[in-house]
Amino acid sequence: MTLRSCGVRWLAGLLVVGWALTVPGGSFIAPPAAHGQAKEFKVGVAISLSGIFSRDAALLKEVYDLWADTVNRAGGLKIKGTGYPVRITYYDDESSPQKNAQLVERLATSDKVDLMLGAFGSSVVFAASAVAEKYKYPYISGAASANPIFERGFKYVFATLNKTFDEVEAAARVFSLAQPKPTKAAVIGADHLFGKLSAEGFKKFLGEMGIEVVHFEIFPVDLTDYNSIMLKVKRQSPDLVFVGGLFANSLRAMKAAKEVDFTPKGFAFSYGPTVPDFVKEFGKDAEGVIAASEWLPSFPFKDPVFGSAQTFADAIQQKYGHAADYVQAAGAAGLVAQQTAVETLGLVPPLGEKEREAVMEQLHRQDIQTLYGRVKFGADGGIVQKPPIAVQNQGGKFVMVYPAEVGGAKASKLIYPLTPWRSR
Amino acid sequence: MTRWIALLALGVLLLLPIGVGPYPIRVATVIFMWAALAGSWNLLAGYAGAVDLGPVVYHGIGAFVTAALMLKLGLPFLVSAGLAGVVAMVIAYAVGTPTLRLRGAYFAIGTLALAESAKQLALAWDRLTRIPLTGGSAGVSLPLSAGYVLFYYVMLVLMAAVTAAALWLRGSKFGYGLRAIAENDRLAEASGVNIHCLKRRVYVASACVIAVTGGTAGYWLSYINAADVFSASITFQMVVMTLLGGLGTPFGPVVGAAFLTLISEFLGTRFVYHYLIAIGVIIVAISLFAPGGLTSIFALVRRRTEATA
Amino acid sequence: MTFLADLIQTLINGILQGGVYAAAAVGLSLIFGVSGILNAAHGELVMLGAFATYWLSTLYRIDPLLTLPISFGLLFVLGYALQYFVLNRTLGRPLLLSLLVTFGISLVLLNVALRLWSADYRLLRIPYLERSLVVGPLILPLARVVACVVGIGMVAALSWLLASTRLGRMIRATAQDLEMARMVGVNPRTVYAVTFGLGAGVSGVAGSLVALYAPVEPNMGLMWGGLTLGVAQALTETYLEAGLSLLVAFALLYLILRFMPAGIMGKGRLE
Amino acid sequence: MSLLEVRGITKRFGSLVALNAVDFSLTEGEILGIIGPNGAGKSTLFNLIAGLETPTAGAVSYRGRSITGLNADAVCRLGIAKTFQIPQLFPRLTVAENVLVAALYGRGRGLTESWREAREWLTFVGLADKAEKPAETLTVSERRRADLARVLGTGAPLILLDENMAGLNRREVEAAVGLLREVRARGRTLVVTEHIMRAIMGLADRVVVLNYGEKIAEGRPADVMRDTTVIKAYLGESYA
Repeated sequence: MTLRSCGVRWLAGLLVVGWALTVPGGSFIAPPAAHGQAKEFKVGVAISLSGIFSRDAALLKEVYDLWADTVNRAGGLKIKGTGYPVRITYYDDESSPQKNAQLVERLATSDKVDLMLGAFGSSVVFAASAVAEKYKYPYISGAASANPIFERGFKYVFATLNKTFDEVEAAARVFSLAQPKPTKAAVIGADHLFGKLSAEGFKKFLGEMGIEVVHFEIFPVDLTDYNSIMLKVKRQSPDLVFVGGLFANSLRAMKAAKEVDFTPKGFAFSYGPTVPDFVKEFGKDAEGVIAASEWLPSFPFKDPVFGSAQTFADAIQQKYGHAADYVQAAGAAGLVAQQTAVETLGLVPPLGEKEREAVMEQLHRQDIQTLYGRVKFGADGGIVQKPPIAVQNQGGKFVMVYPAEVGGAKASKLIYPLTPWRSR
Repeated sequence: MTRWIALLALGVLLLLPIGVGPYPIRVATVIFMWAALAGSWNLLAGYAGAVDLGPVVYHGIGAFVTAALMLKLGLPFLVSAGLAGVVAMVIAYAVGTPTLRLRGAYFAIGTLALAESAKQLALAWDRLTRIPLTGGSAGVSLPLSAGYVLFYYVMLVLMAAVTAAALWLRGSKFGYGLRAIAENDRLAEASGVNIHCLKRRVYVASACVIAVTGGTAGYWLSYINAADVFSASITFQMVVMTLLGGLGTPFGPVVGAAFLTLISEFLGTRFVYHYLIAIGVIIVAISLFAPGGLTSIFALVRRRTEATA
Repeated sequence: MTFLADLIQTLINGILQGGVYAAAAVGLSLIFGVSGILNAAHGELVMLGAFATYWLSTLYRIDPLLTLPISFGLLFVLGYALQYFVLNRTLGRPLLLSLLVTFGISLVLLNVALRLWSADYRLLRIPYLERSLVVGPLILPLARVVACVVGIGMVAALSWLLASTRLGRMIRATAQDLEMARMVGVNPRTVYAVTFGLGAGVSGVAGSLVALYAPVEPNMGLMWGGLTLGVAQALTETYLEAGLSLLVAFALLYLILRFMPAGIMGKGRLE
Repeated sequence: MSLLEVRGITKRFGSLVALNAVDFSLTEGEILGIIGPNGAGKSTLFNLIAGLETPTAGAVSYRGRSITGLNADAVCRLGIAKTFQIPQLFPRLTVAENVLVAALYGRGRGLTESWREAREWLTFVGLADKAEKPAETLTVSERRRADLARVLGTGAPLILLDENMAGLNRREVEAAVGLLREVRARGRTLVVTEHIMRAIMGLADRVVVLNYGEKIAEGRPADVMRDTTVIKAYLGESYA
């Protein structure tokens, strides 16, 4: 039969081509790396340049590019007095964990990069970190904070953000300052790892504060109509509304609150308002919203790479035309931590497995100051002793409202209750 | 002849891990995985003519059942994956019996709705039943596996099994029954073919392969969550790869999986920002100029050569 | 009293949502019904319509409502061209082939949009629509009311066009009996192109309507290109927990298909 | 005992009554003609017997066993096979494979046996030379013969032929009638619907006349054609 054997020949042909493409040495897929006399650090990232995470990942990529520019302008990483520039290779994981794991494996074994940077999105980081662990690449994510990632006993996975559950603490506790004292709250969360964990965090801390949670709901990610949920919330007329979710969820929840014309006295989000688009899109309606955060440009933190928190924020503003988000600062801190470790150890590229192991140990050991504040990793790779803060949009800018003081920066006064949307 | 080339190819693939590094092996494993998934879909859509838009249901079931058996009962991976295949077969039998009575577009949309329901059910499972299985949106983390060669062989076996099944269908009684159903189901019925029974057998068999593949992929990645393992994009990829390679041909899914994986690997690492656009154009071009899929190009070339010879 | 108000409010939410869903879905089903094309790029057409409205009103200060006909026109031209130059070449081929072609097209459209406009979320500010009508205990967000009314109006206009115009008769004739239509002098290629244009135009306007009240971004097609479950979804959402609403909605859809297939789509033509 | 018993069979599509309480029976080896104008319910009757549709009321039994409500494939395997008014094929299978499927599944034979049978029946209907051609390339009259070969391939003792001669010219009709006689000689029982009176008159032992879903006459062909009710049904009131 014609079709039958033709398929086989195709297969045979493909095999030959596939072999030619993949065998090390004579290959397309794995271009032979010029070992030995490398004068630069090859840094690899598999990140979502397309697909559902592409918006959030773009923020991270901005920081990576800014870091490469900044470092290279300063002559590269300083190792024993010599400068080694960095070159970043990006791959697109199409927001798929499967694809990301594949690309991380490529970076590790075929491109043989010296260092790796983290991706965005918990499920992606889960898959990627398992491969990174296998090949002994320190994997610092500035954006993944879901608790379970750090419960796997990995040695090479680090995060500069607080773990999700704790991260929302300040955004709940800030309402202990509110007058008159709020008594009822509603908590809703998107059904993904981050949204759910942060909603549960809100609930727990509110319970500790003696504020009754009159409505708690986890809603599916694919939901297009948030009005029904917000109406249910409105019917309970809580003083406070908390939203656990990523940027898109927060945006829609805010929009729904406006549409059903419900202005709670306090409105807090686990993530979203600090993403530049949020304030840009909502304008004066975003006034007074509270977001969980860990950093502000006004914090008095410094490091040798980016300078102060403020200069970092200015650099982002200048290069990309928007305010810096705290997740970007967390990403930057990860870069600084890794760079410091390499420089401290005086490692010259290319880095082998042993050198990367040393970097991992150094990361666990070192305790440094960055533009983002102190970076010290715990045994599980999570950051320790990072006080979460609550920020509020006051006059188009986010200012800290809780706790009273971080590293010398003082909190501003909380605006409470909010002015109803209709009177703005 | 066919058999010999196929066996030779299989032999080469069996020995491949000896001479090649981990990355090409991973790419090959990815290709086998998609070939096994697309091949399973091809059995139903290409041979029995039932366009299933919800095969991912069994991928998800396989992933979670494998994970649960490994974590809760401490069973070894291969046993867990095998049992997951059995569980998927039982579920497929129960689900397939009513669903396969839908015809044409209804079957397609019905299975699509089924897959979405399954995803939502998996997300809500732990809260609804209080039996921890899927971890809700938090997903389930699996222990890190020892090596990558295991996955290579498991996926290779799955792909080989599906391809062998497709080859067997071409000349067997069962295969003729299926092709009759695909061509004209009412006539097949009137000719004595028990169409529901035959279709269900294929449905159940492909569910088994898909589930084992899903279980293997989950362990390979070491982390699964319902939104990913029940994602409609997995179904889409299966469909696209099969159509690209050649629907209803035994090697079509393999060729499609290899082509799409390699082209995206090749272009994706060179033109990071624009490769998806290029792949879109390539897919359109192939479907216009080789509507029978990539395998049909070869058939055409072959026929031309024969005509001139 | 609150119970009744809740029920009515829920139904209203469902209807408001359903109007836009209907507009988004009708484009898909028109194309499938007439040309048998399974349009995998449907969500991308919706997305392009949303962007058309966003850019026209942001860059050229055109009132968003006035951009609707322009959005229709742009998408009509795109749809006509896609069918005429690309999809017509698949005529007479197995139906599934159209799925492959349109999948390729969707990859191109989505990623071109992503590169041109980045993955940023954009929200249209329309001060005069950012209000809600309040009727007793009921709340009707104005933007959604407008979107729903226009959506339903467009579906009605499309049915009128198909039922009562010469063009509509030609389209229906082609859908029912291709050979017959050819014999009476209808050029099916043109009819298919016009049909795809209409379907794309309607989908585009649906996107524009979404843009009146929801964020615009390249990946939005994933969410809006899908199934029409407005009322069922909103209903279950209020009375069950939201997490179950999609489950119930899809299960309902499955049951409807299983037990009363003729009710939903008329004739299934996927063979 | 009669081979087939149809009792009070009724089929409604919504408000339309396609068949209303039709009775008839059939003995082994007979050729029964079913005649009637277009829309009289002939095809519906066949579909009900063959299990392609379910009757609203009434019963069908075959060799004393009730087959009402069985699926078409079960009916076929029990021994009743039908051709289609618009001849049906598996278009992209070869002509031989078309018959092969019937032999494999209708008769439940193995592959080798079935291939042999498929070729035999193709020779019988005169399509041996087309055996390897895709079925979609056949002409209308060849399609009818292929359909017949397929039905014979199922090995069913009772064969329902739904206007198997429609669209054939005079010579082809004569050949077809001869072929059907030969089929009977090989021990099959036939039920034939036809509008071509001439063909039926020369072929059927007995005819049943349907009009608007009702049986209006039954008997030997020559007798039935003299029946005024039948003439009216065919030619209209004015000719009576």
